[in-house]
Amino acid sequence: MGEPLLFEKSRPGRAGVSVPSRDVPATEIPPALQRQSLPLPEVAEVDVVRHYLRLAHLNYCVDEGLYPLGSCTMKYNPKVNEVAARLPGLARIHPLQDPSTAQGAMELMADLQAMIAEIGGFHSVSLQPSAGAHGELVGILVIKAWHAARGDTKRTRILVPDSAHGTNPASTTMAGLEAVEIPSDSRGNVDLLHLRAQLDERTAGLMLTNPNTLGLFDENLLQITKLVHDAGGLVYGDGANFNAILGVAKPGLMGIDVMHFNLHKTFSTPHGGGGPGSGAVGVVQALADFLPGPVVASRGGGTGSARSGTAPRYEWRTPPRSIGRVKSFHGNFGVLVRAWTYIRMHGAEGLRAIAENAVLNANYLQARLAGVLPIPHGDRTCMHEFVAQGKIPGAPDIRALDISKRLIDYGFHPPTNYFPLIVPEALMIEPTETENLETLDSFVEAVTTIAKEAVAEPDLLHEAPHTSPVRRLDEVKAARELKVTAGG
Amino acid sequence: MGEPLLFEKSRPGRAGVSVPSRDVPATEIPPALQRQSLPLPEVAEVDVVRHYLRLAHLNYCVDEGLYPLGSCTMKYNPKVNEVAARLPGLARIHPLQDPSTAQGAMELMADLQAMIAEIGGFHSVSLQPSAGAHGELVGILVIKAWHAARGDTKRTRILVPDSAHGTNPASTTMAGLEAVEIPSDSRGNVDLLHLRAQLDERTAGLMLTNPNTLGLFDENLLQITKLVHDAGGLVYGDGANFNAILGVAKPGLMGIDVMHFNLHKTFSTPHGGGGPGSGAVGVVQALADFLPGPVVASRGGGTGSARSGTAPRYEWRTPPRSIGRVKSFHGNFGVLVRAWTYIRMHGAEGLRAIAENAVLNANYLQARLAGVLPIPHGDRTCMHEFVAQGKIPGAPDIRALDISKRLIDYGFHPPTNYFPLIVPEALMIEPTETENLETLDSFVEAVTTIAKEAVAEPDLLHEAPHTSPVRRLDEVKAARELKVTAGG
Amino acid sequence: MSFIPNTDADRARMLQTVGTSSTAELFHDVPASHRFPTLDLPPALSEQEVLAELDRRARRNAHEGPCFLGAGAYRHFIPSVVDYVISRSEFATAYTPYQPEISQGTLQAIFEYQSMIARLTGMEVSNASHYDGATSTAEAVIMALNVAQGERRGVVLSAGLHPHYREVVRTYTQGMKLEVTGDDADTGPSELAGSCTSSTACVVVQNPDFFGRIISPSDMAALAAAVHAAGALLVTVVNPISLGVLVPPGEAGADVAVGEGQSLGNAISFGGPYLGFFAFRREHVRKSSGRIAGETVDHDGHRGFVFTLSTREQHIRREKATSNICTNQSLNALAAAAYLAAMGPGGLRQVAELCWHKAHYAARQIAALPGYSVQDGEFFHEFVARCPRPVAEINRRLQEKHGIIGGYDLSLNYPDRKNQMLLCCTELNSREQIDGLCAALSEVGNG
Amino acid sequence: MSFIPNTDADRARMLQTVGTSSTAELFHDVPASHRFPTLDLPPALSEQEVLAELDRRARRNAHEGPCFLGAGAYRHFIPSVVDYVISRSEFATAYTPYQPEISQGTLQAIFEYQSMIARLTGMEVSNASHYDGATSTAEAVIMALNVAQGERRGVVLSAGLHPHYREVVRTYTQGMKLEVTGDDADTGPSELAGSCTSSTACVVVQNPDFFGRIISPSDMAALAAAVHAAGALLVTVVNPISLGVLVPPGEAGADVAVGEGQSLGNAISFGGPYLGFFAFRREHVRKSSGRIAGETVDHDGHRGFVFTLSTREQHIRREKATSNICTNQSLNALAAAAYLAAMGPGGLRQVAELCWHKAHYAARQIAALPGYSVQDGEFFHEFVARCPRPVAEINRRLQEKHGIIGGYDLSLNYPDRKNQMLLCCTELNSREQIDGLCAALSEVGNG
Ligand SMILES: Cc1ncc(COP(=O)(O)O)c(C=O)c1O
Ligand SMILES: Cc1ncc(COP(=O)(O)O)c(C=O)c1O
Repeated sequence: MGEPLLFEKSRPGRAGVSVPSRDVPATEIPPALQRQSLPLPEVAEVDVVRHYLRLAHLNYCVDEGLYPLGSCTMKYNPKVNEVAARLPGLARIHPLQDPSTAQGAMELMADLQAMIAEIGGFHSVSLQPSAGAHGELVGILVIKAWHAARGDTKRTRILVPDSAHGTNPASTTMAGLEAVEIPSDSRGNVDLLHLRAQLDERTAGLMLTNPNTLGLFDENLLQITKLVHDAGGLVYGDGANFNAILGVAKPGLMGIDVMHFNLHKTFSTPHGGGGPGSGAVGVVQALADFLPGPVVASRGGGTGSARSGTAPRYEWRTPPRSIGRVKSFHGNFGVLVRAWTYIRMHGAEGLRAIAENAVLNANYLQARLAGVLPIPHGDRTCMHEFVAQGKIPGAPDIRALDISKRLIDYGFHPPTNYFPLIVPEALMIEPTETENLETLDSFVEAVTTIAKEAVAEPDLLHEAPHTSPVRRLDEVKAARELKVTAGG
Repeated sequence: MGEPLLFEKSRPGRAGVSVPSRDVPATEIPPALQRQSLPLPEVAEVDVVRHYLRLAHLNYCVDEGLYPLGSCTMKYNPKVNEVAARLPGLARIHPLQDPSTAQGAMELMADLQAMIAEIGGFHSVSLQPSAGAHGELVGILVIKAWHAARGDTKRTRILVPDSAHGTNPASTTMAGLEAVEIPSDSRGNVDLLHLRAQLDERTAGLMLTNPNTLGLFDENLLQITKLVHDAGGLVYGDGANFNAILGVAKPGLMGIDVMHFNLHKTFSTPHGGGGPGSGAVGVVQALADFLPGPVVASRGGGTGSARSGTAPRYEWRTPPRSIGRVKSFHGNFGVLVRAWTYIRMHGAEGLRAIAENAVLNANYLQARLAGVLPIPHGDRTCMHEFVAQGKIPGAPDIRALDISKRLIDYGFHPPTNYFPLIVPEALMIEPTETENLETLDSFVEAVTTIAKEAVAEPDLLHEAPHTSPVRRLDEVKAARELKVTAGG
Repeated sequence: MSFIPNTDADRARMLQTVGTSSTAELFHDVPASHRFPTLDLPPALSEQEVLAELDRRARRNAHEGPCFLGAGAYRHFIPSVVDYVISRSEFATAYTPYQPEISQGTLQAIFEYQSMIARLTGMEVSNASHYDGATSTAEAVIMALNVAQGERRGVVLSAGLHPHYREVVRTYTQGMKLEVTGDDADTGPSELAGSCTSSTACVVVQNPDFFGRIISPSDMAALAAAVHAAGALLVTVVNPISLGVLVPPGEAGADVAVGEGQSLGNAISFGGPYLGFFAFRREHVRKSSGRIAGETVDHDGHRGFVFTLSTREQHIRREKATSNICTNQSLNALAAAAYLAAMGPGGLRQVAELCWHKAHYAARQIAALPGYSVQDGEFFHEFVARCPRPVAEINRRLQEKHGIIGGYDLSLNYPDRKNQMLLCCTELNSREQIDGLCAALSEVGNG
Repeated sequence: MSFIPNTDADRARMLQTVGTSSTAELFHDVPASHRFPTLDLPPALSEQEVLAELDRRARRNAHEGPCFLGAGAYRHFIPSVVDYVISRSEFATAYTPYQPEISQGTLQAIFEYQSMIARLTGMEVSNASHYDGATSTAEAVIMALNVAQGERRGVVLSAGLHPHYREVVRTYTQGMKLEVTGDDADTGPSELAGSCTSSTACVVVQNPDFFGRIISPSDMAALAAAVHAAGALLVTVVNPISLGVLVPPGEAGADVAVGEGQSLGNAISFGGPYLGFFAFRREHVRKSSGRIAGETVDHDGHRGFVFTLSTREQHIRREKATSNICTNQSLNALAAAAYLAAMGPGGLRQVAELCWHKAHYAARQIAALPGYSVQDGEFFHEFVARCPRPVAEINRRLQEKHGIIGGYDLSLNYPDRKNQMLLCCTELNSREQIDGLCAALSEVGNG
């Protein structure tokens, strides 16, 4: 009983809105400029509402339950964020308004720049990037520009650990540099031997995800950053996992020169089915001049406005050696409002409590699942997440995918599958701090039951999910037939 | 997999909100005044959201599909209504603010009083009653007060047709009058012979639902109202079915002396799982002085406000011989805002189109179901609804209830069951104007299929619903054990 | 704007099936002389235009400045999660759960609401809601009459009961040939107890009363004992926020606890829609009015919820029903439940305490102003200030010069309470606002 | 405020299972010298307080008066149904549909979005979104480079392309050793065609351009032919509202149509989050970037949707991916889909026509003002007015004296366009507002 496409519900002449009638004299629109047809669906308002409500009912979401999608920090996002971002005085302002008429919004951005810098231990922050990958591109371009500014144009290689997210090498390529893979060692850290071997005068920098995608805090962090610096490179921090060390450590003080924050993950914007996000970038002082602009700068002094005759306090400023804009206007402001709200509601202690609880929840799950699934680095204390393997003794043909799909039948969203690439049959589990003990326990119970089913009744898993709106989907057919538009 | 009670999810020390800290000196609260315990659930914000989201998923609603609950006018309610009622300048004003500081709200109420009077053909309107039944009580008290004001205290009987909603006799009793039942004739009209026989000097009035609960417009309306008037009585109109004749006829001009409007039905407030509503009451000129107050009165002239120095245009006025308040403050303002919005978006033509389409939809369904279910008055043109019977030839043990429950399996909300009482196995079907042809056709198809199932596989119906979150519920046990609170 | 999906083509097809040539013809039963009148209404607006019109009206209502009005409707902070819950289509666009199998969300939410109200008031049973505090009070009186099986026709109302509530009780019962007394003079609980006779069905007191005064648990218990000795019921009208900290009526011996539930997560919205809560001792359940959700099991033995004891209600018992109520305030009850769930006992207590401390701070400051004094005795978050001039004058100046909405002018209902202002403080009134009020009062009082 | 459900008791139990005595100990891998630094942040606020703080900031932003700014971000009316749709938890609080079985709502909505964008632009394929119009343009350039298999390093940008977009293209491609030219002088389509060589990968034009000017379908077709003749791709940046009435780029021969989708139901929100739409001819699908939803069937043969061609993406192809994009603007695409669904072809056309008529009315009125003139040629809803004084001065006076937000000061980006103002009118600008603007301009211009 799938929901028909809107196009299938369309009937000529139906309409979902009324538009005001014209209150000015008409001006002819030259016929040559006009299109002849516009085959969009024609449906009434009630049809729109019902269509999307029924589609909504086919989705699982954080507001329904546990969503332990590793690396994605699917925490519960406070409802006040949604109210905040929709305040007319924030949602209805034009990005090109004269700064004197937008001082409240600019103050909020200035606050947020300063708070993120403080939390991350950075000198300056740009709020312009739209997501983590966007921040990565910025960071690599900044690194490149820094080298170039020093006349060092031979540094064309970025070292990327093999556990890194795909965006890291991809961003490196986009920036016109070469990604060089560095393996991990047996404890899940960056392999120092290999790192040393690769460091040379071609090294522009290292992209380090820390905690890394195994959920581990690199035990040699300070050594790593020092090695890179000593070799003349810079260290990029992929901050996707920052939730784990919020208030616990400041990357900017540990040798990370530039880092993106996934504001939508750590600082709570609902993920929207895949975005929007924000990939704010923090840098140490030496890199501040290279940030994309404009950023908000404060002149200090009063909170003047055009009306009061004094100059406005906050102004747009483009860093002098900026790599250039990466987006029109100033960033994903609606996401920034949510991040600001979230940080202001937590304060320093509250932020640290987030990290502590996120890490405790992960370690609790790791401890309890230790007997059920192989956990390659289960001997270590994990951070906000850990990576188990979808392998069950006595069930040789069961894969991570089967376990994931079967979890759906138990009412849970599955963990991240098959990432990081270095762990075969990876199940990357990130519970976040907003899950309670009972939920964690019921997840353990489900996995335990599934492990038994895997041996006793493996087809239950192979054919899972059984209770979802659709069953397993044919991805090969999708790619082969490539039907990517209605009726197309 | 039912959702646990909030109480079952409670854990000591959890909390869903933070409260600002005290910014004034403390004043001791005498211990003798303080309660010792308050056993409310203790849950986090995420628990609240998930709990209600999961509960929500157990409900069927108009925004999901057809809800042909006869007599309830379950039309689609525009989303703009929800925005309107939440505008801070409307939702955050105190009912006892000085009128000079609430002229916008009072203007809206004045507009609405005038528009409802115009639509219904009445002289005056009170917006105070909270729902239809509340309006009925007002209306009967007004009728009583009018007789009393004329010194006629012998009129203690209200005639109520046997097809009337239960609120009619109940309201009569609450008002201290006696309800006398009048049968319907073979065409579904008020039986004139019986009516005449009951009309005498004890008759305070007649409560008439027109269109009536059979979905029929009484063919003798003008005669009926004249008969009652000639006997010295007044006619109360139950306006629950007003959607059918919106812009088609003005009850106040056809001999109805006082009528309630179910604003939540006809004028689109979402029904909220059972309310809130509004039962605005309109009266002819002779009864205007008896309305509950205060109502909004306009002084005419400018739209003065305290600030501008001129007297405010709108003021509260209590009718001189008012039966008294029936509610604190001025009525269900949030519902009034929605009604105002709805009427302003439709205008005269738009309102008439509502009635025409509601009636056409009902007649279409009646015509198409004629061969499938018995429809006692199927020979007549129905108004916004019609009453079929849940009887299927060849399936003697199938009842209206079975058909209703089976409709759930087909994704529809069932019609109203077993009302009006005068039709055995009643299935009262009101599609409303917001359903499209395809939906009506699929409903017909479902009923047709069910009629076949009733003969071929009657247990499918007896045991229905099969696909709902719970199966048929044991109402006897509920009444016998009377567990009406958690843990109680 | 039209929200009708069908097009002319659809209608043509349907008319053919119906066998009629036009929709107009479907109305042949409407007397021809009355058919299709002109309606003199303003022209239809698009959504954009109607919102602009609403905005124009909304701007003419003061709502952004400090407000110290209470008197039965209270401004409290509403956590965002509450509006989230009541905005869900599945709650907002369903109706009374006549089909429990596809209404478990609503039914369980009501069951939980009932449970929370019962615990908050210290009662055993709560119904699903009445229209508001005033009608809930009237329904409580009617319940008491029914408990007395029509043998007792006396109703004693305290003068401390909200004037609207006293009026609504009288409106509701005007056809019932009762004697409604007690509120002609402002007397204490012991005098009320004294006026209770063998024909008294119930005594109704409000606590804290309309003037903010608290009846202590011991006075309340003494009143309850006296009322019960006379064979009558004690109905209390209570402020639900105060129950975050104060002894609940159930513990103090009351038989019925009703009141205005608006404070629990419902917008103040110019007076409605609000929430009449209605809780009572279990023995009276069959005489009670309004819907009640109860627990049961389904065909497969799973827990589920239904409306129960419907035989009390109009749709079954018609003229013999305990009330005529049908549509109630379900979504407002849901807001209250979501509010209480979010607040929890700790949050509710904190809010109640903030109300207490702020109101007492304000009262002390105002009492110290020249020309002003404050009524004696314990109060919760409302108190009466005696002012040096008519309240209407003061309020006008507060509004015009300071953008402050002052307290309620008691002389509107009590001519002998000239120059008396009923002021309320909640967690929304910051110290800065209170200090601002005092400064303004001082200026206005002596200006 | 804390959104953490677990209590101290819960944590104690969990620590026991983990075998650690405190949560602090879990961080032993963090260098001790760096562990638990002090954070100098303002103290935590409750929800009530944080909303009050936000309100204070919001009030300092002008947002209620008439506004004639466009220049890449547009104020349009957003039907209430759009926010209803994107507020649903099931859409808002899910992530990228990695598990299609429990994400069909998101996937089908994206599939429908793609279909609507393809039809609106006259293209065959649309991706699921890019960050905004500017990055979508940069991604289009990169796609063109990939189509040319790295053989062509020339990119021709029209000077009529939004300055931010031109800058973003340069930022994105700064490491790619390209020649980005064309935008140093304001030339027409035929000159652009002329600058196309055998090393040109693509030509990028905006239509209507940054100055509001429309490139006619015939000029566009001629340009497309010339570009194609040179073996390059024609990338057009289009305004989606204008496509309610104007000939779409697909019909005029363009290969790629990108642009800013904010106008389609997304709040203007000080610049983001917006929506980069990205549509193109089917032959280029394997070189395209961003996610794409496709139709398929499930195990039981029922229709369903998945993301397809993931082998183009970073999570599979890593450094060889067509782009690094991961998180995109999914909820903004949903808003656009809901907007287009609600408007339908009729509504969108009406809005486009209103924009046209209002802008042309405004242009005529302004052209008639002493000291003002208006740029020649066809335009849609934006046009350049030449003013008698610096635009900054005029805008300051408009804001201070009339509460009007004037047009964009072109001298900010084009020093030679002194005293030139880019004005925009949409359906939100009433005649009264436009007349008010003209009166104010007249006064300011001559004052
Ligand atoms: C480790 C890591 N790095 C980078 C990213 C990219 O961030 P975004 O999706 O916000 O672009 C992700 C996203 O999931 C990630 O998990
Ligand atoms: C015919 C009729 N009359 C009166 C009422 C009572 O209206 P309300 O539920 O608004 O009190 C109803 C309600 O369903 C009804 O259908």
